[in-house]
Amino acid sequence: MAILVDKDTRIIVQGITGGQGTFHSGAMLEYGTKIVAGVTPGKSGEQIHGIPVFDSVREAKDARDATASIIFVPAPFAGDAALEAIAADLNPVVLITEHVPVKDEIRVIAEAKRKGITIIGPNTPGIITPGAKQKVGIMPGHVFSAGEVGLMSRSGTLTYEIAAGMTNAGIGISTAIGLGGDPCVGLTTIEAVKLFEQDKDTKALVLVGEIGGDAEERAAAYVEKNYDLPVVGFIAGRTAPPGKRMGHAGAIISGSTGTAAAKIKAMNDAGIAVAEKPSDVARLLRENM
Amino acid sequence: MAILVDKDTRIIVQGITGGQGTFHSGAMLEYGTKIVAGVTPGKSGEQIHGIPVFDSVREAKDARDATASIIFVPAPFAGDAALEAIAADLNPVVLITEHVPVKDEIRVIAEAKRKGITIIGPNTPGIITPGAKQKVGIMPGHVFSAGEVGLMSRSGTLTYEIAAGMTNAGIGISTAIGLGGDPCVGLTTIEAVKLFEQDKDTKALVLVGEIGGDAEERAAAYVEKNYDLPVVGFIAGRTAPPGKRMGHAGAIISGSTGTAAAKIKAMNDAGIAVAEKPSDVARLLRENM
Amino acid sequence: MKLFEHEAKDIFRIFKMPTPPGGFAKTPAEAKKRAEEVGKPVVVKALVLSGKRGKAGGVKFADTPKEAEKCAEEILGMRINDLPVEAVLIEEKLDIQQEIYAGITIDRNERKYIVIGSAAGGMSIEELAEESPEKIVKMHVDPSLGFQAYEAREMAISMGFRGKQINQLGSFFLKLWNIVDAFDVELTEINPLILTKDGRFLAADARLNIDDNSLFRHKDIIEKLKREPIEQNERERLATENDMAYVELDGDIACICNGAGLTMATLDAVSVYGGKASTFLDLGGGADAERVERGIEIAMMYSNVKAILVNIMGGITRCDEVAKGILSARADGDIKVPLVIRMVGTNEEEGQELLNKAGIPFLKTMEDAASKVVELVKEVA
Amino acid sequence: MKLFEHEAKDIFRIFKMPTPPGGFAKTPAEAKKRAEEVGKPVVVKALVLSGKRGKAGGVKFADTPKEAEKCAEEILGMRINDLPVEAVLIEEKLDIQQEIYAGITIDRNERKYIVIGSAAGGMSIEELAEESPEKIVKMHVDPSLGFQAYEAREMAISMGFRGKQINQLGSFFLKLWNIVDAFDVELTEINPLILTKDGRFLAADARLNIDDNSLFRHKDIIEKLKREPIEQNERERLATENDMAYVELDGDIACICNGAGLTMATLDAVSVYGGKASTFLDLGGGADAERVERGIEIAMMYSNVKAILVNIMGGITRCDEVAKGILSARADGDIKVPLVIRMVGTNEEEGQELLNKAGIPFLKTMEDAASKVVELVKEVA
Repeated sequence: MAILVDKDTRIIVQGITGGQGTFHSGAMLEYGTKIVAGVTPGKSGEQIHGIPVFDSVREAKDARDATASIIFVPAPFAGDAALEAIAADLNPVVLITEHVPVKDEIRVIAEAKRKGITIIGPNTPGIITPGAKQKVGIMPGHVFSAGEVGLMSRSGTLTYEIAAGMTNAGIGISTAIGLGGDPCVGLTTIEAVKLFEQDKDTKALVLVGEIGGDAEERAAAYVEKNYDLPVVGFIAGRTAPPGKRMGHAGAIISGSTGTAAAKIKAMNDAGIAVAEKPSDVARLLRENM
Repeated sequence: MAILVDKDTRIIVQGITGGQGTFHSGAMLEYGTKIVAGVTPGKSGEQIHGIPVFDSVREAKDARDATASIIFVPAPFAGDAALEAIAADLNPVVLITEHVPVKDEIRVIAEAKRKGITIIGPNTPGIITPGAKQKVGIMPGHVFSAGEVGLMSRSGTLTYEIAAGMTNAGIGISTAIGLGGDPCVGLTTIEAVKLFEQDKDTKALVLVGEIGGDAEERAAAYVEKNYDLPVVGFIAGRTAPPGKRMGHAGAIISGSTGTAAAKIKAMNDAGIAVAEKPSDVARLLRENM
Repeated sequence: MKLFEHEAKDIFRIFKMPTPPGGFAKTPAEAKKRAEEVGKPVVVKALVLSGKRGKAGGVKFADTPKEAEKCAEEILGMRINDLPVEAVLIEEKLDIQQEIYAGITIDRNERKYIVIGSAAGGMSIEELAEESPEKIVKMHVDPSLGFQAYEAREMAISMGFRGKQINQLGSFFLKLWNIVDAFDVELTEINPLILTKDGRFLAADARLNIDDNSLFRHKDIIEKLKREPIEQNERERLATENDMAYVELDGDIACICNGAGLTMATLDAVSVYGGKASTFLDLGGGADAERVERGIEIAMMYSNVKAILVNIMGGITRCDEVAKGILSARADGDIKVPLVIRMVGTNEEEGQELLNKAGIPFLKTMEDAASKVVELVKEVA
Repeated sequence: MKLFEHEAKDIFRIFKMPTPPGGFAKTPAEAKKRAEEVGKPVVVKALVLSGKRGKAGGVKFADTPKEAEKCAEEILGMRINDLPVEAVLIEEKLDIQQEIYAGITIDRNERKYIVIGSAAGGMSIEELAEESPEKIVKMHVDPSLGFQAYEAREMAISMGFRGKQINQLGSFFLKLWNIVDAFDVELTEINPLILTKDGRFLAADARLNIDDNSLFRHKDIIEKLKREPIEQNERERLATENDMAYVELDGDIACICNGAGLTMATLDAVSVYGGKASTFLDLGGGADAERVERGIEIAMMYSNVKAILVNIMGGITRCDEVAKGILSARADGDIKVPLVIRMVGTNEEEGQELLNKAGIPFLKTMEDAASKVVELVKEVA
């Protein structure tokens, strides 16, 4: 078992005819992902990697019985694409696009919430369930092996680094989720923890955070009160200076909030084992599981 | 019994310190209406007819345990006042103001619907339940006597005319509702019929319509299928020419829709007795009850 | 507030909505100049606030500036649906591949904006709705979200467009929505929206009505248009200034009442007894003596009036004030035709006493009053 | 995009938000002229994109134009928080009754805009939040409805205002919201918002940051401001042009990685082994050889750099491309300091082979790489 995507998930790729959409659709198909349709307005009738392209999400969904969507549409149009996916009741909607205006993110997330739909991202590598061979994202599939640890993270390559370390140590993953590097994202850390809590096959969690905001502190408080299985944490940005945006729009220390120290302390207080280096994550998992 | 307002209704008057607000608050109090608070931003501490004035609906509601609101705020600010009442969960909200921009009406009605709140109006004389001595509106209370007939209408004085005729004929009213003369109003004719249908003490209905739209046709179709008690109708504007706005913004025949002939036919088809003149309403009620 | 085609198109251009090149002319000479500027065959259109001007001869084509001048001469000075044509619009004649309908208005049942489109434009949407309803595509706008780009594309798809035209036409609908949203538009129609042979979509016509109740938010537009918001005759203008609802009809009995529904019902009652109203005049709620007198004055300005019926159901309106207004109008010599009064409700007795003293009769029911006024008009004739 | 105070106030004025009379000056002489135009005692303020300019001496008061000239002379040419002061703002010195705080930003936990106010303005909101959190009023904005006038009044009421000030201050907050909504503002603060002794509310200061991701919608603003959206040094500008994330730090090891999280983690690992990073450089996803070379070039432009650590976790990024980029940079003579490479993932073997052939060592874990680079820097020193 897993969360959000499993073997029954049937994916639409919005923006499939663009460079990124085409490239990653190929990679996803190769991994085993069930892509059933693509959408690019005005390009119906075309095929990408043998996948039929439609003019609208509604047409694609109706014709191909799709359940979820991944979006590669450029930032100015990504919010609209997400609203289109939400209107068609696709769930989850994985918004890969980076540089989406925050005003659009707020609208999309509010509308998704109203309809009970999970938005992953924006600015996310996506979500992967190795056991079901379902990769809805842009991550290198081979670094993730199937298993019982739920992994959530606000960054991409750091996730691959940690997943690769786990794989090398023989520890597999139920589902790994990139939550997205923007200040406002759909699925939050705490919500991801709650989803994993419901999944009986996830036996431990890895919570990869970074500076900015207080999502990790909130999740730690939740874990302390509600989550009984082992949790290992890692926080990137311990040496980041205040006021500088460290790549991700969300990774910025403003005033006294968002520091790595505060996050690590909250995790320690909640009984979460915090790794000093990415390579320590697998070891700590081994020790705690 | 009655619908929407009864003896337990506790009213806030929004715009109580304005000319209309003050005048009609006096008239309502005289009739017996339970006005518990007034609201005019910036005028807290004042009293109108002994009723305390507050700066905001929330303060007024909290201090005085109010349940419903009547709005006399000028048109440019009426939509905001209605949203304030909706946010404070007052129900119903009676919007007396005329000339409210239709865009504002659409927003207010959508938000009320989302929260399950009934908006009466705008551009309405209000609602009256004579048996509970609750008049939430600007109608002359003395023409309405208590009884078992539900009365709904899109116009004001015509309602008084018909109510007076009923009173003279010894026929009383459970609740009378002015639905409002604008094209877009909160409580629609068909919704009013449904509310009366739930009220076991309402034994017959009077449905006063006028040209414009097809609210009467829809209500007639509903009555034919669902409503078993007697219904008497009247339609104003049989001699109105197409394309001219007959006072009410909603009273306009556009294209082939909205004619009195179509409405009268729909009512007749639904088994509703249609009066030719206002004075015929009481007679038809007598004959059908 | 109804905008003239050229005014609507000025707003369209702010939103980068494509319109045919051209301009506005008040004289045949100006029309010729505009046609020269266009430099291609043109269409010359009457600028009137009325549909169906094509059928009335208000649209003509001209191959040369000289011809355009002649067309303008013919059209200027026409009356279309009883409205004088004071200006024409000269625009490039388009090379038409397809005529499309695009509009947005308010669905009063749903209490939502509704976007309407059809690939079969050109004819009126009412005719189309009767002849080929299946060719009309409609979509409601979610009040909390507004109209979205993907919905605009879905309109284009449902209308049968494919390929890049989905985005082109979608963008057109989206701009139209943005205009509606920004300017409190209660009705807009582009009919026809032209798809040219070279694949461009252009607004060949433009109808745009702004919600009168919203004009307080749009003073800058009125300023820019530099005209009064509503086209009215003297009597209508006076009534509007006095915040009275006033409509002229083709009968001879002026009905002065309080409340729109009661006024309509009074007109109907007059008709039941074989009469015909000249005037719908709703004094509104709580009219005082001065207002009643003003109402009578305005009604008497219309030459068709042969009798007056005052029908008051006193609620906020007090009958004594109404009586005072009538007496004052009579004293000033404003009432030059027979007058029938029906007056009940608040301060009914005081009002009746005032009329009694002045020797003016009155009636108790609107039916009696309607029948009486019809009788009087017949006597006059 | 952070706006300068005078730019923010230009936008405020479009929305009829009251600001003190005054203007902008680039020289002491201009400052004197502005002060003459104001005709009253003025405040002279440094125009820098940084808070706390008051504490840094960037705000001075002048009773006469002559004094204003002197103040401007002192302030122009200052550096505040390492930013040069190139212009000053001269404004009427207000007769202060009360200093108020008003701001709108984004609550990332709620994913909503949040409106913030306090009757205790003047000091920074962070300090206020620590000292007197009860004096701060906050209200979230419903994404589907927007901020409403009644909510703006509730802000004023909760901040302790009464009487007509509820409407005055409410209107201020509502305008501020309208600006936020119209211009994709991610942070705005008016601190202080002044209530004058004669009862007016004016924006004495103005901070306005527009969401960089939204600038495609606001080309007209950038056009009007006639400046580049972001204040950057040459290296930062180059990195932005190449769509790389680049931050300069006070250490001496340039960390060039792919992905923001991995780059941060690499900086942290360097620190674990006792080193200090000079450079955060995220190449982004799928960097090719050219991009890698460009990244190395940019990093080498910063004079603090004593060693380079390249840390690549190959996903979309291919290790062979990274190796090619490094080789090319070396061939061009760009790399003038010790270089440590850690490179795993996609096409790892091909990449390693390329490096092997060129005799360039590489490591397999980021921990080894971090420890190695720290060691090399110590040797150099």
